[in-house]
Amino acid sequence: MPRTRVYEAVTERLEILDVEGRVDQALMPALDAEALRGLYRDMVLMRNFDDKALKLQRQGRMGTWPPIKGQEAVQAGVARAMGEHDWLIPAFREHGVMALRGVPLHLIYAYWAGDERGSCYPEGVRCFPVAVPVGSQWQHGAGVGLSLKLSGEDAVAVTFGGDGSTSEGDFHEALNCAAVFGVKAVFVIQNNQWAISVPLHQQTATATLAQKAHAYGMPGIQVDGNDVLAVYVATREAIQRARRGDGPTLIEAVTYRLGDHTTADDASRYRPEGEVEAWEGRDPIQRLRRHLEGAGLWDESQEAVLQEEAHAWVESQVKAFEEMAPQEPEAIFSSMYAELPPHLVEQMNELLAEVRS
Amino acid sequence: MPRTRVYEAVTERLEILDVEGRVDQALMPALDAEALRGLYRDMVLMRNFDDKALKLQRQGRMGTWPPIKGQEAVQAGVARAMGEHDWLIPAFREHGVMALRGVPLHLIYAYWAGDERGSCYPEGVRCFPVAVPVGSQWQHGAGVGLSLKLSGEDAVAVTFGGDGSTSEGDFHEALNCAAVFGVKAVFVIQNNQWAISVPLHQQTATATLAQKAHAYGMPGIQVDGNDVLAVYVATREAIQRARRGDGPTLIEAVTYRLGDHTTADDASRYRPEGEVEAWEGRDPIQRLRRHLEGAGLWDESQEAVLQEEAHAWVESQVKAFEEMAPQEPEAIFSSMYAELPPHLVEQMNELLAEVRS
Amino acid sequence: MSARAAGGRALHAVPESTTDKLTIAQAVRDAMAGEMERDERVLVLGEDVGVDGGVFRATEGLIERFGPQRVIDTPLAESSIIGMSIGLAATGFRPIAEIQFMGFVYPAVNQLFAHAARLRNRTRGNLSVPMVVRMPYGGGIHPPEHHSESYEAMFLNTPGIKVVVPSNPYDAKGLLTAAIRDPDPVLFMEPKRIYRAFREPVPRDGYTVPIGKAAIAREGEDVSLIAWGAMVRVCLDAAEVLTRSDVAAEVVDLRSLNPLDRETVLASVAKTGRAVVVHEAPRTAGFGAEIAAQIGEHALLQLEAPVRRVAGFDTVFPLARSEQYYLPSRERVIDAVQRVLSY
Amino acid sequence: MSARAAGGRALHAVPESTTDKLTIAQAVRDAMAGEMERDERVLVLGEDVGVDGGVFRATEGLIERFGPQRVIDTPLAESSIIGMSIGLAATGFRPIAEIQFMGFVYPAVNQLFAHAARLRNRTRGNLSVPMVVRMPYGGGIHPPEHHSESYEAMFLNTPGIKVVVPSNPYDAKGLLTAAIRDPDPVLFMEPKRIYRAFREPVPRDGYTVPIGKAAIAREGEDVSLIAWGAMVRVCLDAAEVLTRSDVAAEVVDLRSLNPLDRETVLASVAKTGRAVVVHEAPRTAGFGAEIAAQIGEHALLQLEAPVRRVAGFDTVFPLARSEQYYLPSRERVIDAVQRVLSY
Ligand SMILES: Cc1ncc(C[n+]2csc(CCOP(=O)(O)OP(=O)(O)O)c2C)c(N)n1
Ligand SMILES: Cc1ncc(C[n+]2csc(CCOP(=O)(O)OP(=O)(O)O)c2C)c(N)n1
Ligand SMILES: [Mg+2]
Ligand SMILES: [Mg+2]
Repeated sequence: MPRTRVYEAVTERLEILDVEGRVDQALMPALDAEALRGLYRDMVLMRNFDDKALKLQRQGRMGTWPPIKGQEAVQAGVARAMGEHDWLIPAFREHGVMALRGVPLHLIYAYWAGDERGSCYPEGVRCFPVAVPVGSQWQHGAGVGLSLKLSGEDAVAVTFGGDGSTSEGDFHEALNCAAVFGVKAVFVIQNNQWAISVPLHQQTATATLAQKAHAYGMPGIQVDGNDVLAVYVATREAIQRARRGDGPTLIEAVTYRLGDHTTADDASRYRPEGEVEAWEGRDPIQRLRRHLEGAGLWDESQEAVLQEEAHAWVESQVKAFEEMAPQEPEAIFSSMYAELPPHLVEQMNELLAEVRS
Repeated sequence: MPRTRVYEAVTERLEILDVEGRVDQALMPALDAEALRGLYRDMVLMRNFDDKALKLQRQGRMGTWPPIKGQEAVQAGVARAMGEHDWLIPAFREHGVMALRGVPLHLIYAYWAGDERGSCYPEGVRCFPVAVPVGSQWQHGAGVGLSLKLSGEDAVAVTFGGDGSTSEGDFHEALNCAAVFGVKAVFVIQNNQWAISVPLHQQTATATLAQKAHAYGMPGIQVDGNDVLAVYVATREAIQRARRGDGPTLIEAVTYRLGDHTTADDASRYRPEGEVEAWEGRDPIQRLRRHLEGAGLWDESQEAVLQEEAHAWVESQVKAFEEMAPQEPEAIFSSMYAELPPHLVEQMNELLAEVRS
Repeated sequence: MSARAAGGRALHAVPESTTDKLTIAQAVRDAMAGEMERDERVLVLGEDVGVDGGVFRATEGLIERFGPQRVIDTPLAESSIIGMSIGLAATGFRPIAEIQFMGFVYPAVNQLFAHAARLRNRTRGNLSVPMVVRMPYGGGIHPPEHHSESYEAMFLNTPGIKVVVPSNPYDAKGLLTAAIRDPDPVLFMEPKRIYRAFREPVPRDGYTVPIGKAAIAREGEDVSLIAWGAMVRVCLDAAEVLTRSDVAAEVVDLRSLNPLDRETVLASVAKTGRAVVVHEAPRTAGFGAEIAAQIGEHALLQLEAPVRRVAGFDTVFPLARSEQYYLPSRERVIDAVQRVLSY
Repeated sequence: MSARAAGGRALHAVPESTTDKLTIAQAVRDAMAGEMERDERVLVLGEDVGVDGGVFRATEGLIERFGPQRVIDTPLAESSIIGMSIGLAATGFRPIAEIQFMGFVYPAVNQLFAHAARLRNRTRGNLSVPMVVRMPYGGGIHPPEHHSESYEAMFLNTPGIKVVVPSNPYDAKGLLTAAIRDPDPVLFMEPKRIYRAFREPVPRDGYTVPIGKAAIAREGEDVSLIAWGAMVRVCLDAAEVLTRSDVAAEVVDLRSLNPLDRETVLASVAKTGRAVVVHEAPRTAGFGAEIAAQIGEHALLQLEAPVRRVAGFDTVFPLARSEQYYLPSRERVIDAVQRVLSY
């Protein structure tokens, strides 16, 4: 047996809802009209609060904001496939899924406006704070997944990251360990084609990101990330697998960042002409709306009500955010350790003396 | 097209010389009798100098030594497939290939005895020093490969690492970058089944290490690492590919560490009964000897001459190593920077005053 | 007065009958075993900590006693060891992570500094990382490259991780127990050079040595020797020799580098008027600088001589055959004492 | 005397006609372009350094001028950026690696410290790493988390990498040019807060500002303010205000942290008898401790007051809305000066 095959596997791509709003009936999940409208609503709310953040930023009322426009389907699809007790471990472009998992929007705003209290979530919200160091969160996802496996809790850890984050060593280590330990985790790549100015083909020489799962001995699947139904189905399957104790899964959701990297970026410097327009044609929200309308589940008046509701909700959250009293100066010290050590007491008193003088 | 294949992964294994010494004629490389005897000689020399190092260590004449016993075929096969100007980037268990690439054995001994001069190789020896931090050297291999691509030099970078090192983030980053940049490099994993006490199946959940290449979009191949001919053929192919500018290759050589991890280790604490014995039966040296003898290319008297030669060479190298005058105390300072900064001059003088007093 | 009578241990005196004579390595293991017994959330993970019992045998027997669910051999990935521990700690476990040598902690510093040190602050207390990171550090055992380093300074300029270093078996068990029970991440540095250098009585039951309190390892009036870990013994040796020239050196064993027990340091210097700080890490920007700076800041007028530092040189830690040129020795400490005395 | 006349720049005075008025960011770019022109072994690599021209535009235009073979957008992998640069540098290139923010250097410290800093020593001079690592550092721009950090202390306790920090456009170009020509690895820290805060005349031709030499940014007799990077301007501002109370502060701009120009520091303190060290990094075990320790060691009897440190607190660098509580300000420097004067 001189030249033999020692490994054979394939990577698949899942699509259910096409750009015209048509669905593949064979793969269509059993979601009733309410659930389908719910997914649409989720995405519309995201689009609204994201737009609002950009406006606030231009007005000097918000810090640097990484927009999620175009990526709503990944976030709604994953969030709605998650169970009540599942943990979410986000990167930094997951405001949508965070909001759906119970992080109050006004806290999300507060965080990006530069207030640490924005990462102090209400009791019961099982979500890690934003992770800015790219790729670092994959490890936490593996760790939470291991924790859930060891504790026997009926919950799964769902971790997000971008296409760029797959180049970091942490991605590799985390997925390798997750597979070795068979942890209860799902890893979701939001492949939005860009890592700031670096396009996917300069990030990796592979045809897909999903195929990286072959390096870990875990299942990997690519989904159309602008197809909320495909995202939902693939995530649900992966979560069920993890819940059963059959180990982790890697999901690559192919989508597109319609906006700039952040409000500090100007994507027109590096993007090829026409690319954004082409992806606007694949907008995840319009796609589901076409489907709902085609099925007689949605109309203009419902749309108007939803937009109104979205607007009101976002405004109320802006208000809640802007009404937060500023943090006290001592807040920079008070959560450093469970108990403040003497040198920090001293430094805090220095600061307070200065602030009060 | 709802559920489609977007990637098909196949990984192959190459074997040419079996345990009985039979070769697959179709795959047999065009090596003449001299070359075949040369490979055998290479391996015998390695076995000898490795044994000697263990003896020296027991006598207190050597520091911690990581033995290469059992892994001689990988090292001879790769070394002999390399071209004159190719770079070698070793991990820390590559004394064999280093010696074949021109690093004087007495320097290898000196390094492991704790003398930095052991990493100062003669002019023209294109070899990085030993890299102790596991996995870190993969990055250097990618960088040297990029260097050779950019300079247009007709040379390739060959980097080694162990099975354990594939779990480090650096492995991933290096291979990913190497593939993106299409560098002139070959990456060789010496899969000796163990990373100190951790067996392969606790290191990764994959069936092979070669399949990790699918995560990078580069070719990957597994070879029987105790089959010097398979190693030679696979490496030569990979080096040719890189030389042509067609990018890097990952080679997994499946072998076994017959000795302890290092002289500071006691492998009997963690290895299953019978495993070492089973692998002794697959000894890479005996295998080639059987083949040579079968082909009438080797006999007892040649063996006796070779053993004699090996012994003499090793003893002469031990002598050269032991006759090195100790380093001067100032040597700990003198290579820190191209030019010694004032604070180091001051510290050096402090030390010299102390030593001389 | 005996070299130890005035030390921290006197405070924790226990009846002889309940003690075992243990090395530091054994005391470390004993602390882990005791806490794993007491609290099932406590886990051990790292490279070779399971079947092999750790390359220094510090986890020997634990996997047999607590099983592979609680004593976990990880893949060879330091960033994962810490990163996964963060996930474990934030969701209810109390991981004790081992980094095989401090020289191999670099791949893990992103997880340690960007996350473990910050999670409590980042979430304003919502999530926290009750984790211990054990690592052998320091020179003196003639090993290969990267096996002798002391990287504490970078941990001390990075707020959020407590740093403790025992110098004897009693403190090893007590400090490690305290670290495991601590609600925040603690770096536990183990002076590998004295892992099995000597045995001392260590109480069988669990006890803590409080984090943040130095000990006076030996009393003296003429000069304060300030050190931690393996260097405490070097200082004690020097102090012993110095008695021959009628010099009474006081040895301050910091035990905890963050938080630092400034009070004890300053009290000693107030008494002696002279200080020598001793550490293995390179001199420049080592933690000795901080000690010297604080003494200068708070005790300037009490100083009879400049604070001297006996430290590693600003070079790479040499390979085995030149190690003796690098490491602070008893003689260097004595020489420094003589200089501050003759200033 | 003007705030700058006594500074390093006076030494490098050039005819007006050959200068451009540049910001620090432009001066950085100018240095790279000039050296790439002069030496084809010089390469630039990092995240977003190519088409985007760098997130701070410090590499703008370079890819157009020198092509993608010499201005290389890398995958998002800091350890690779440094690790590959080591391979490039050891085999004949002179890479200038960019780490997008100093807050993201952690994944690269293994390559920096275990390899780049050691290769020359490890091979007794056989291989070396002529590499520059550029990174924006420091606070003041109200960015997201991890974008404001100053991690110099860990580089300074790790021998083998030179560390330089310019405080103005002239030094930025001259120090970076010196760094690129240096045969050893150099960390080049860029004070992002003043990247485009002001313009100054910068010679069009290549020139070097020697690594290892501090500058007196302002002369004075009453107190020495010792700083680097963006804090030099804070000190200059404070010095200006202090003239109103008839205090003449001298401002020492270290420019190079390794090697440190101890002579210039000590000469200044010998003159003034009082010193305040100012830096952004956390106070404990920051490089200010080393400066204070060295002053204490070599100038104890000249000190009229303890050396004070104005530094970041020992906390995580706060998010934007609390940043002002953290960063050393002109007022804090003035307050410290008043304390050392009234000691
Ligand atoms: C370790 C690290 N390096 C660099 C950065 C700066 N940075 C922030 S986001 C980003 C690109 C991330 O790309 P990707 O992972 O695809 O996520 P996306 O922004 O597209 O959501 C970079 C380089 C960082 N935050 N962390
Ligand atoms: C970063 C790092 N972590 C830990 C170690 C300690 N260590 C030395 S060799 C080794 C195992 C290496 O296993 P493998 O890569 O399979 O190589 P082998 O020893 O089998 O040749 C370990 C854990 C190290 N040298 N570097
Ligand atoms: Mg992206
Ligand atoms: Mg191995």
